[in-house]
Amino acid sequence: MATMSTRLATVTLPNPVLTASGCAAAGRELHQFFDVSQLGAVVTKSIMPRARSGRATPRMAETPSGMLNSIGLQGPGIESFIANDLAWLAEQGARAVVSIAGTHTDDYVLLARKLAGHPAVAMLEVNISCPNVESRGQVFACDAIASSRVIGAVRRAADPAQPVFAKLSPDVTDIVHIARACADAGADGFSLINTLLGIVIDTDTLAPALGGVSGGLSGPAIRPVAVRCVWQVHQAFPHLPILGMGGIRTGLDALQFILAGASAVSVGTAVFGDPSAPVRVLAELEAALDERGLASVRDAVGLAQRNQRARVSA
Amino acid sequence: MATMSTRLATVTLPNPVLTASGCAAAGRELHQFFDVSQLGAVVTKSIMPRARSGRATPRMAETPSGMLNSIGLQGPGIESFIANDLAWLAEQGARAVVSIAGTHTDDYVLLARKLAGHPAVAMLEVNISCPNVESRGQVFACDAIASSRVIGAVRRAADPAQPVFAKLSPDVTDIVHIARACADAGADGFSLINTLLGIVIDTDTLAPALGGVSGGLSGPAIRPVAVRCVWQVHQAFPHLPILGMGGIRTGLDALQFILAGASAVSVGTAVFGDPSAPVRVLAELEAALDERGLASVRDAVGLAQRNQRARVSA
Amino acid sequence: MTAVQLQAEILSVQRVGEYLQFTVVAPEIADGFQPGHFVAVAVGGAQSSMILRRAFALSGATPSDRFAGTVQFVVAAHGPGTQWLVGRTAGELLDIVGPLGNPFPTPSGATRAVLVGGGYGSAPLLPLAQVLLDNGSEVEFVLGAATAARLFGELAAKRMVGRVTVTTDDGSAGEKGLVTDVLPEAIERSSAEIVYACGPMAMLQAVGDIAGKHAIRAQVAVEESMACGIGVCMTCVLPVRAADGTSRFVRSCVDGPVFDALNVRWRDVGRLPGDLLGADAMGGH
Amino acid sequence: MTAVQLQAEILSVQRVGEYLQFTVVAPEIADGFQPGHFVAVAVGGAQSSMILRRAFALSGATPSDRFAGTVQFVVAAHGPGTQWLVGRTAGELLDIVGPLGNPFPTPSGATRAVLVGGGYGSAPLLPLAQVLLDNGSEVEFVLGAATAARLFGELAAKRMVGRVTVTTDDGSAGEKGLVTDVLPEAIERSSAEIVYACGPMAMLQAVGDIAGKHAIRAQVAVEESMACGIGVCMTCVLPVRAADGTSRFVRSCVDGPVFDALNVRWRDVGRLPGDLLGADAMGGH
Ligand SMILES: Cc1cc2nc3c(=O)[nH]c(=O)nc-3n(C[C@H](O)[C@H](O)[C@H](O)COP(=O)(O)OP(=O)(O)OC[C@H]3O[C@@H](n4cnc5c(N)ncnc54)[C@H](O)[C@@H]3O)c2cc1C
Ligand SMILES: Cc1cc2nc3c(=O)[nH]c(=O)nc-3n(C[C@H](O)[C@H](O)[C@H](O)COP(=O)(O)OP(=O)(O)OC[C@H]3O[C@@H](n4cnc5c(N)ncnc54)[C@H](O)[C@@H]3O)c2cc1C
Ligand SMILES: Cc1cc2nc3c(=O)[nH]c(=O)nc-3n(C[C@H](O)[C@H](O)[C@H](O)COP(=O)(O)O)c2cc1C
Ligand SMILES: Cc1cc2nc3c(=O)[nH]c(=O)nc-3n(C[C@H](O)[C@H](O)[C@H](O)COP(=O)(O)O)c2cc1C
Ligand code: FES
Ligand code: FES
Repeated sequence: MATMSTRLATVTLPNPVLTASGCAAAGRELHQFFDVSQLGAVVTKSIMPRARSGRATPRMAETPSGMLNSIGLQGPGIESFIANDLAWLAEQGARAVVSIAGTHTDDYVLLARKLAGHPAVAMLEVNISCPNVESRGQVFACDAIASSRVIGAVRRAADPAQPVFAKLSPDVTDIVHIARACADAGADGFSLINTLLGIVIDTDTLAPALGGVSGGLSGPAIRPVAVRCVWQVHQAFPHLPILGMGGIRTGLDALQFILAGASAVSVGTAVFGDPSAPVRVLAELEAALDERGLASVRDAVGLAQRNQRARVSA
Repeated sequence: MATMSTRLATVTLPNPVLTASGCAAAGRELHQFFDVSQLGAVVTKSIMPRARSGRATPRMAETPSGMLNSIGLQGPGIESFIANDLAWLAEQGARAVVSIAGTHTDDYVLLARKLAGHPAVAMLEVNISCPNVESRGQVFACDAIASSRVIGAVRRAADPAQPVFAKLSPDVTDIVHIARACADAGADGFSLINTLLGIVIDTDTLAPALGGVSGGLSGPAIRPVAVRCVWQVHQAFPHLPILGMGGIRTGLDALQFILAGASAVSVGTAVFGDPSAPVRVLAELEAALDERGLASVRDAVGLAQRNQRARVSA
Repeated sequence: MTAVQLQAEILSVQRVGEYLQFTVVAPEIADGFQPGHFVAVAVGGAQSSMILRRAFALSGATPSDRFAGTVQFVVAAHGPGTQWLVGRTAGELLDIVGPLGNPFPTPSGATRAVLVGGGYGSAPLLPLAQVLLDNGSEVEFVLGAATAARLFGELAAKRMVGRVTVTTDDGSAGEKGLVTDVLPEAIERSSAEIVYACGPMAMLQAVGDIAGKHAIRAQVAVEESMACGIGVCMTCVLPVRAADGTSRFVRSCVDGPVFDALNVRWRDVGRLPGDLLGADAMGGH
Repeated sequence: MTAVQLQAEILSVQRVGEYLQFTVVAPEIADGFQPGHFVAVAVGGAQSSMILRRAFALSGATPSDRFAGTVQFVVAAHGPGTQWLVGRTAGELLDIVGPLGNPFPTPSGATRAVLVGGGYGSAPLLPLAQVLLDNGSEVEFVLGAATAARLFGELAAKRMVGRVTVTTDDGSAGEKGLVTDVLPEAIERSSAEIVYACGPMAMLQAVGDIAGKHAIRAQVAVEESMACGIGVCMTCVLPVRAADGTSRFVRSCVDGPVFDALNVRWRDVGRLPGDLLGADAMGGH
């Protein structure tokens, strides 16, 4: 039986399968299908300082092997999140990766401070795919300087025991460039990838299907793009851990990410089609490692890159 | 019956459904399934000055609702293309949109010159998703300056009667920024979109599935990204025509692109699953326009943007 | 109520007008069933490009006894997912999650109720009527649809209660018109204390208005587009007023699908009203 | 030969060892059939996430007569597409394109031939044997597979020709070993003038080598991963030497799948040899 534990910077998780931010709320609803403490961790929906309504409906459209969403980060605000959601996760003995979001650098700093020292918080995931109010609404993750400013500020403000992962957007010309800016600013690792910007037109109403016009594309459709981002960032920063995500639905999908360079994976959209997907993916991944004679997750991380180098030099 | 003719800059096509570059060769093989002169035009595989072998195999991997390809622009070179392929298209009475590609600006200029005055050539599509040898292999389409240089040079070299369309890559932070550079350099319109960069890992060999490691993702999976790019570029340059593509499989898919702002569409990957897809899409599109009481393609171009503006201001 | 996910064998598929009624073996769902519950069904098989489940209100349940419990739901062929579903036959397995959502609240004692169903919206009202009747309540039905073929449950309703008023848009069955044309009379005639309704949003809003004018409550089951059905994605929200006067976007899958019509801000569905909790924080997005 | 696309009714599905043999109604394909042709089959239905067709060599055809013509092919369940296919039953429709590819070249007169099939690779060799026999040729078969259950066509072969040598990797049928262990003897014994083969790439290469050593030709049908099957996508290429000595990447779907083994640069499959036509232009990409 393969050793399933994995390390994300200074944190060791019992296994490499997590939920994805925004696809599992704070774990409570999924707990009726499986024990959330069995996962590597629960990645919570991005939280902001104050309560947010989110966007007008319709908020989703199904697309071929994917979906578009435009939730707009609906949430209760950090105080309620700590009092209710984080407390509940702590009670279950589950590990939380808390995703934080903001529209100013100050928002992120405030959130990191509030979460410092909380025993249930294994790690912070910094969702920088948010419009930066200080820069005419340009998304932080699309600008190396804005990304580095947020990540640097969070790293300084956060509990030193909590690794800080920068969650990057694939909608950039050069993801390695953005990753470098985050690494230089102190990111302990990367979460790859957030959704791709997309639009669906409703051919009945002859107008965009989503209330917010555009939305984020997720699901199996985007998997090859996600694996490519993981590959590129792992190639550039082999010593920084990656939490990979984007269209993972099976253990073999998860294995693709790990072979490309991810140390752990998040199962997102697949949960909507199969609420027990995360534990199923975990079981399938374990079996897949065993079948291939891979003794541990760690042995498999980035193996495809090593095999490719061997192939080219042969 | 809706009026199906459409204008792409100075050229009028009998209908708005075309093939996509690289997904129809030069039309000859599809001719056994339908008469290629029935299409708006045949968009030919990107041609380069000299014969090219293309990349090592495996060159493709199927992905959820999509595929990855890494052909590497295999082709016979411009002389053979004109003598054989273009001559054949002229014989059939088909209109050709000739896709040109290169690794130096000079390549593109040479190709545009060779194609000047050719009666079968309705238009040039400039595939700038190629590595620019003059700039350490960075893809032209990922750099506004390199894109503008190529498009400017092609526009000056090309037959003034042949519109020059810049085919853009979605793998950029701001596609409108690249489009603007091309428009300023004289592009008569845009082809949107080329494939997205992706990787698939083969979980049996534990190495990348493609010989070239990464490849281009196409098919229905990318449709929402393509519609978004069409929307953004049409919003920014409402007077420049767009040839839209990316995952079109049905007449309603084509209608989405037109409502978002495309004046015509290319059917690419769908041909592999259904060799008569282009004529089927054309028939379905015509029926869809009729059902919706849209009198012409022209009435539908960008209609979703006008409807959205009406919705917001209401 | 805890939801379960199971592979449910299709016991039978019956045509009812333009609809198909599915009966599937799902003991864990049947045993906890209350009217208003819905299920979420995976569509298209293992390699489907349709990654989301489709929601269907339960039109009935037979709890486990000598045989394993079964549940029923009614499917209207609409887009590709429901088109796939109506091609299934007895003996095949469906991947089902349920029971989902909050059931219709019913008084512990007897009441007088009018049940208003639009199209297949009558499906969850049939078992609801039974619960109310068992409580000693007086029940009457108002069923409407675009055409006769889109009516559902008329016969079953007639078998249960004395009064069933039918309307169709085209007059092909019952009175020509809308359910809301005949509802005021039904409320008055029966001195109804409550209205229950399920159907299109516009109908629910109108039903709520009419109930309001008669100073009675309307409990309505809404149908919002849902990605997960289990409360984790936040796609299915509606602007709803709480007891304290604050309005929020609430999830129709776990906080609904049944709401008191009075609390739903119907005119703001599809908008972002400025006074919603957290709307002020939306500047950025 | 012009290919057509049609909705072919499945007439029967028969289990043969680990394989399923499909017989489908496809008159336009049956009427033009020659051994070596293949078909491309759409998999997964209308909402499938699998957007590419799957290729299958035709194992036989019955041209239209009193009944509409049928074709046969043999499916090994492998990945999701073939797994879907083996779940189909008689009466269902398959979306099929064919006939595709170039058939095996056969001499106009009589010859002496050894036909070598690996696994389901024997499928296109059965109708080929018939054509050769009809020509007055002498034919013998060498059939191999990993295990007995993965052999295909042994009985049919035995019914047609006098000599059928069987090998399996595990010795579960015939001789333990590879087809290439027994091929030299078969060639010598029958004084063969030509070898025809279909099976895995490594086998085809080895068969070509053996034929070469015996100074005879080998016509082999390759199996490259294909996106379109009709010649428009350039995914299915192999490095092949032409008569003028120039090597090119040629499409195995329309320029093959049958090649003279001598011309295929087996060692360069999966590589980009520098002397290939146009390899010098690849600096950029
Ligand atoms: C709580 C609830 C109960 C329902 N009960 C029934 C029922 O008893 N009988 C019945 O026939 N239908 C019912 N519906 C509607 C049914 O879920 C949709 O008709 C169905 O999802 C459409 O799927 P499709 O594949 O046909 O359409 P598509 O257009 O392919 O659907 C695409 C996506 O949009 C969603 N969607 C599309 N139309 C609707 C809709 N009207 N409501 C909600 N989501 C939609 C789908 O779920 C899917 O995610 C109910 C919906 C909800 C939310
Ligand atoms: C000319 C030709 C003739 C063939 N004849 C037969 C036959 O008679 N019987 C039979 O069982 N199989 C045959 N094959 C192989 C068959 O096409 C593959 O096994 C099948 O495509 C695998 O599909 P899948 O969905 O099971 O696998 P997946 O892994 O899901 O396939 C993914 C993609 O890769 C391609 N692919 C995967 N494996 C192969 C392969 N071995 N060869 C070619 N493409 C592959 C698929 O076509 C598909 O596009 C033939 C292939 C070719 C090219
Ligand atoms: C409905 C929905 C809501 C999401 N919300 C968030 C969020 O709040 N924060 C975030 O960082 N990512 C969010 N994401 C992105 C996912 O975490 C994930 O990065 C992306 O969906 C790709 O993974 P998947 O294909 O497995 O879903 C959301 C995705 C979906 C589908
Ligand atoms: C096999 C293949 C080869 C392609 N070759 C080219 C090419 O030579 N030039 C080009 O501009 N685009 C090429 N493309 C991109 C298509 O023209 C099109 O932009 C893209 O595939 C999106 O459309 P689709 O999803 O309909 O295929 C190729 C795509 C595929 C799948
Ligand atoms: S459908 Fe996901 S929260 Fe309601
Ligand atoms: S498979 Fe497309 S060219 Fe051969």
